[in-house]
Amino acid sequence: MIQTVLNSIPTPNFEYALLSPILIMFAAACLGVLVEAFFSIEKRRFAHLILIFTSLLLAFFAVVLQSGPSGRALVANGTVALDGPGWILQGTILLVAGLSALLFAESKVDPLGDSFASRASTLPGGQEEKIVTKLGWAQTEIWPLFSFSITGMLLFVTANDLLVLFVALEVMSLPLYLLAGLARRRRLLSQEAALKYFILGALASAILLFGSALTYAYTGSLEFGQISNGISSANNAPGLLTAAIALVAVGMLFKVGAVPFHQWVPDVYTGSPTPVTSFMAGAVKVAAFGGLLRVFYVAFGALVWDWRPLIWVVAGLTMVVGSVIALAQSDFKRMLAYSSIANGGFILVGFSATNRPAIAAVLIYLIAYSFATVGAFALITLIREQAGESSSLIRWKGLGKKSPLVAGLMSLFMLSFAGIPLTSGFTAKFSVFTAAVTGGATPLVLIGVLASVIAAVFYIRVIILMFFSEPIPDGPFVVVPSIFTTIAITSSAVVTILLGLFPQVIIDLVSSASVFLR
Amino acid sequence: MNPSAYLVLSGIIFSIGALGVLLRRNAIVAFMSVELMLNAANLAFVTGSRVWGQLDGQTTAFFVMVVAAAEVVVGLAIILTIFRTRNSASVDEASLLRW
Amino acid sequence: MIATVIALPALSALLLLTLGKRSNKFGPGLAIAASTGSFLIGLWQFLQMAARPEEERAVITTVYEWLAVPAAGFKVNFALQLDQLSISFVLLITFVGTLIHIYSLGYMSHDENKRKFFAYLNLFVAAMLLLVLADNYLLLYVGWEGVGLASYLLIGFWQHKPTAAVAAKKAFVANRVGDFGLSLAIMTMFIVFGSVSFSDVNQGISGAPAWVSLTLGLLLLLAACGKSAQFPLQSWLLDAMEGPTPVSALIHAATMVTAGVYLIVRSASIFNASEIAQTAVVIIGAISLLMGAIIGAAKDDIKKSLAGSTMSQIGYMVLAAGLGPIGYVFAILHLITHGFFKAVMFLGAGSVMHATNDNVDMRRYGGLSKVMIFTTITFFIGYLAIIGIPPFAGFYSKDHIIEAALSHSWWAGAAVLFGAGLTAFYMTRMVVMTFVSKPRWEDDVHPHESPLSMTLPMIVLSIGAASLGIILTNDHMFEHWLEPVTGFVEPEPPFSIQTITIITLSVVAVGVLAAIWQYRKIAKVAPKKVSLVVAAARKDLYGDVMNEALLMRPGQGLTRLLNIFDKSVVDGFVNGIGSFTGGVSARLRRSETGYVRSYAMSIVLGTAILVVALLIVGL
Amino acid sequence: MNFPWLLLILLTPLIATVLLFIPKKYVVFKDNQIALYSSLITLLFVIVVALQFDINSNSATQFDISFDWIPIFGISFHLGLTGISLVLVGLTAVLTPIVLLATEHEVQKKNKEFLMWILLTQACALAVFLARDLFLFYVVFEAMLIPIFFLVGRFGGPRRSAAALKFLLFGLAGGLVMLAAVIWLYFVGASQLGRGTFSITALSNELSIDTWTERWLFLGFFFAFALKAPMVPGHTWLPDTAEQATPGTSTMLIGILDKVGTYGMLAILLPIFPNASREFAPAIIGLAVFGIIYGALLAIAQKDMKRTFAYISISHFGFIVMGIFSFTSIGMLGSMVYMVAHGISTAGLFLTAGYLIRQKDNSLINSFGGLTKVAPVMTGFFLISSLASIALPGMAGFVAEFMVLTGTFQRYPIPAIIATLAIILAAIYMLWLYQRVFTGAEVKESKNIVDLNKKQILILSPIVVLTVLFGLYPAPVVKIAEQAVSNTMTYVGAVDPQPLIGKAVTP
Repeated sequence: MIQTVLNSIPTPNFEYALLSPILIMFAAACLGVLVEAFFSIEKRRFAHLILIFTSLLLAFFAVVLQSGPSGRALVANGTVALDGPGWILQGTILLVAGLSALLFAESKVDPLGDSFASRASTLPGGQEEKIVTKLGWAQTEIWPLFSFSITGMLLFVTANDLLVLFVALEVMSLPLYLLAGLARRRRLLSQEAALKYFILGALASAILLFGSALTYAYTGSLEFGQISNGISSANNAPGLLTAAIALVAVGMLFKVGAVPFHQWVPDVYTGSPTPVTSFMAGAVKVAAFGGLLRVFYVAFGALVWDWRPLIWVVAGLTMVVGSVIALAQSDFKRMLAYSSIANGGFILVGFSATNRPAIAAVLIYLIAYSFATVGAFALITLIREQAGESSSLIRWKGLGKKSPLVAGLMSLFMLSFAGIPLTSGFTAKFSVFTAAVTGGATPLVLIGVLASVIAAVFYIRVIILMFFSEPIPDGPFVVVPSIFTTIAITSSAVVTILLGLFPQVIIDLVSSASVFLR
Repeated sequence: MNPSAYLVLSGIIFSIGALGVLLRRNAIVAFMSVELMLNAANLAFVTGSRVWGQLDGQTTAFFVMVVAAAEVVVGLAIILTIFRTRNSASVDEASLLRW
Repeated sequence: MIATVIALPALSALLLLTLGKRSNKFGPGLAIAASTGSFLIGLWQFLQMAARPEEERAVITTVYEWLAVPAAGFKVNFALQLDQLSISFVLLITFVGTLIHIYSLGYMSHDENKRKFFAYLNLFVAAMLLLVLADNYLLLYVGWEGVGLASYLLIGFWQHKPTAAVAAKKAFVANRVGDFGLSLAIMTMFIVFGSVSFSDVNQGISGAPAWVSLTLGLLLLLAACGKSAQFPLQSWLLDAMEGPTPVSALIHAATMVTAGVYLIVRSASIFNASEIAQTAVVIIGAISLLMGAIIGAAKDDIKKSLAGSTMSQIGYMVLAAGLGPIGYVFAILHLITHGFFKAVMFLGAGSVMHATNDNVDMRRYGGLSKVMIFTTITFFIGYLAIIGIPPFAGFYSKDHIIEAALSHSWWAGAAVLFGAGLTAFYMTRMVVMTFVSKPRWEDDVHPHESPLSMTLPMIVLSIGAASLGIILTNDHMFEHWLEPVTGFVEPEPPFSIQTITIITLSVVAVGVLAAIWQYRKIAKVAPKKVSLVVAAARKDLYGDVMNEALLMRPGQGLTRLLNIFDKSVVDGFVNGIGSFTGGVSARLRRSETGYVRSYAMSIVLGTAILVVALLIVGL
Repeated sequence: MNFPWLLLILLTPLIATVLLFIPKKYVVFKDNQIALYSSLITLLFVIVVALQFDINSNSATQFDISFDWIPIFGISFHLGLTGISLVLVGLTAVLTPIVLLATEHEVQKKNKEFLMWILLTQACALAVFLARDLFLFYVVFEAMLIPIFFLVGRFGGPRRSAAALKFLLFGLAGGLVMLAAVIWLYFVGASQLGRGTFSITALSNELSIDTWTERWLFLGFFFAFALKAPMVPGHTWLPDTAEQATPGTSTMLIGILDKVGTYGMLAILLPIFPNASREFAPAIIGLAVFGIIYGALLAIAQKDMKRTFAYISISHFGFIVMGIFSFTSIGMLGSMVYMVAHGISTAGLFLTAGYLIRQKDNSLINSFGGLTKVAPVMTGFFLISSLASIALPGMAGFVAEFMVLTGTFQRYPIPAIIATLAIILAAIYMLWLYQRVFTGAEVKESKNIVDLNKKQILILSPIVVLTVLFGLYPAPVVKIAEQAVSNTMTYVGAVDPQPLIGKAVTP
């Protein structure tokens, strides 16, 4: 009896090899938990470092080895799509997460240790906090959380099923909520950031989930391909479906930080420990846009004429509002947060083109932006005062005199954000605008141009402050980081320059892999 | 059966949840409202499952419950920390980060 | 070969300016040598030309291709045209120029920048020669502005005096107004004839529509007015007297200011083709000759009085040039004789100033004939020449112009006759005030005769002023000489020539007597209470006042206004965009309240809007 | 492929930049020497290329070298020489060593950095004139903002930051609008030709764009070029920048880089958008004429020398633009000569005045007076530069201005007449400035001004020599640019107007 029932259920076909990047990271996360359980507090950090970097490398190699044409398939019963964009997104996430991991690991820039609270449970400013800090303890739980989050991202960008998408979203987000609240310094702000991120994130994922439910109710399937079929077979889009699309869109747009769902971004970016911020601005952004692309191109592709105008509006709003508000910022991290919003807008411009070049353009933009942004955040960690990072812009005056190298690299990233040619930012903007023009979104390009000019102001202002002003007395100082941060910054800078000078490599790679499987 | 009634109900629950997030100051209550929204989605899933005669929707509801449980863990941890620091679970008090 | 005439002074100027102080010692000598060399070469060329038959006298030498745009059929050569007209000028310029170089040796002997002065003089000679030798209008323009530059530099030579610097600039700007006309004329020539050379324009003008000759005529007249200080661009000339006196003699009397006359005569074919343009020339000439004379009669500054006289005499030439073929030759003749007699008088004035500690006020002269015998005699010869007493040069040239003017119209004749009377009046006034009347010197003045280097040129020039008229008009030599270039038609005045001579001489006599009567007693300080005419004349007939009221003030206002406009409106617009965006930013920033519930609100509202919008789009 | 002369020209300053940062124990030369020698080597290469340049060749470009850059978009790293670019490359190659020499002591502390930016500026300028690929052109067009931005912001006057920002934003605004147009043009090309291309030659030869698209694209490009050139009313950045920047920077900026705007009009706008160019020409001529007079009037009203020079340049750029859009051979060639003449006279003005300004750290006109006596040589050089700037006949500026005016007059008499008024205004602004600074009574401030020394005289002499040389013999510029200009005329479909009567003189 049982045997027959079991036989009637087909054995799920599970492509372990192709899923190995996700599985590796998942395993790393689980092992990390075990490390927490079984290693003494002195050895934990070391073990975690070995574990995380090994797993990241392994996962990346798994991506590289399998991402060829033969490795493109719908796997796990069609719930995961390992296609060109999927592989590229996974690879990018792993690399960018790797850079963030280096920042997570950095413990030399702050005399008290790494960027995370020694014990998150201690009261900020309390006696206990002082003691654990003095003991030099570290909250090593960040590592498994980090690995879980990466696992979620890898799955999120390849999810071909609304349920998988939702689960991946949560796997990706829940650790982030925690990580956001773990800053060593300015813990009140950090905790507040975690709370805000959590409540709003939960709200957004609930909205996404409800949208998924309505989609399911309408199409009878959770799988993107079949949703698409279900939509095409209907004559017109009834209210149920349009509402579903809108709700799913909100869930995704929240993650990418599009206006008007962007308000969490500045607060969370500012409050979180800087390595976590870099992770959010880099890897999470890549993942969120990856998911957005797939859901809308594959599942809701048939209704492109319905949702595209809205994306236009959102994209325009995001670019303009992000750039305009950034103008008034006096805190560098917060400014970068708005910059991240504005950049999200530019990516949406490419996204709104809804053609093959658009996919490539979005991917190029994501790669260019994520590396540069991680580099910029990494540099923030080096510019310090007694109380921690010095992110008040006005205090950066004359930084170029104190450390031409740090200021110079920062300028490089700023120029890249501003889209000056010969940096990766220009390559990115060029591809996005090209895609948009090809896709008929020229008016959006004009708004993008306008926003770029506004955005240039605040990027350039940073350079002006650092190089054209005299240093203030008792201003911030620049610390020399360990090898970790050095590698992170160097790689970001190299990628930023190389993508600017020789964009061909990446464009070729991405263009050859810009088709979604459905 | 008429599935639209169930969907309408789930919509109403969802809206109540959303309003709860907007209106309630206490972080825990706000969080519970989010749970309500998730459950509204569950209702819609189950309705869809029934309409299409599949099990997928019902399975999904279980997944959602599990995820919700995980969310509770994380959420309570965060809220607890906040409460310990500020002696209050009001979301309005956490407004240092702005502009 | 002819190019060396220009090259000698040009190279000398270049050398003196680049070597700087190192050439202080030999500078003046070199400059004089260069100028003399030019004169000798010019003389040689003249003798060769005179030896050739009439139709082979004009020679064009192309030095090189200056500017060529084959696609547009545009070609201008650096080519020199040596013909009867230009050689006359070459001789005048180099001869008078050399003499004034020599004179300057004495006059400027104490100036620390003597070398620079000579360099500028050489530069002037070179530019002026280029002006008269060019075979096309564009190259002429180079010389035209070159002399303007030299004039600018020399007027402002004593630039530590603000007045000199201002005067120099004024002269240049006024000239540029004229250049505006010349530029447009050249451009018009190009679009009409496809060429700017004299010969092509001359050939083409006969077939051109009437507006061409009229336009060109008026534009060239404007150019001539600027350069020759004719109404309404006259006011710079009086200020130009700020320059050292040799400069006034050479540039602002004998040569440069007459370039306008040269231009008109050179463009004879254009003016011949347009009666309106010719009439305009005559009118301008008439106005200027009277204005200049009136101003000259009222000024107490000897140089300014002479400047007024120059303007007046050039008015004669311009008027003559406006008369057409009956006048061209006499315009040039008068130009040459004027070059001599006005130069001698300017040099005389310089000599007087030299003797009286650079005083220019004639009311503080008087009785100088007793102490400055050479100066007095040479000046007096110049005086007789300018008021037209036979057999001095001015008589011949001016009488011919009066004849020609009378044969043109009664009003032109009246103007020149009245002018002759005025000339007699103010020149007599000058002679009386300077040389004849009782001494009214300043206390520390001890007048003395100038050194030989100064008196010698005056003597030589006065010989010319006395004799050139007879020599050149003998047997209509000058008419025949120039006829192939300018054309010549015998004037047919309404009265006989004898009658005209008698009338002229009586008018002159009246002028002389009036002056003697008027200035039998001279106050040391100019009387305040004077007639309206004198008051106006002292103020240059309100030329400057008009310029200021009509051009300068509104111009200054306009530029100031524009500056404000540029800052506040144009740049303000740009900055306004900036501050507007900043303001919007500051406001939008407040939307980020920090309250998580308000964030949730915008998410929910956004969701609602999105749903509704999608529903609308979907419908 | 040809011998890569153009690559050598381009690489020399870049290599020198790298050499600057090699520790001194490995390099025999001092920083200044490295920069100077590299600029001289560049000049040498340019001369070699110029001597080999075939002025009669019908091919669009010479000395081409091309590498694939982003093949998927049809982008290549394509350098090529037209007559027009050769003239401007020559100008760049000549002015850079002069600027380097003249500014040798302009900055004491950050000398290495200064030299680096100057060399990078030169490299960008060379690249932009040599680029035959629109994408490459755009990239350099934008990239060259950066060196100047730093030159202004790092080495300028008290309000240099604001000036640098303004400069950069204007540049970016223009550049980004142009970027949109570049992309659109690419899209148009790709859909029409079936393959995407950025080759300027291909875009000019093969494309026929529909009317409205062409108009918009034209405006997009024109906006960028007009801001760069700068044309009124997009000019306000220039006075601010020039006022704050050091004289050397201003020379590089106004003397060379701003020519990119006018170069772009001549080499890109006209060939690629001939119809729109013809349509908009009257309006642009109007704008140019307005700029000529407006700039000249404002130059009169300025109180600061450097601002005056800036407004003078604005006026002069009006002339250049007017010549280009006259669509006559004379006008366009006149613009070419004008670019050279303006580059040289600007250098003369800024560098000579720079020697003065540096001594007092002050460029207000009123704070000087009667300098002739204390600094006669400086006075002389300044006067010559001034005269060159106001187009005194016999100087390069005259030939240029006359050609531009004549060319315009052939087609647009009224604008030409109005523009001619500028020769009067020019005399006023320049001589009045000269009068106030150099003549009159000595002001106390002027007492201890030191005159130019022998070395400085030597440095400035080439400027004077070139001005007079091109004034008396402009043929080198005209002959080199002639074929390229005639190609442009063909693109635009313009024919030189014939004289009213009589035939044109056949050469």
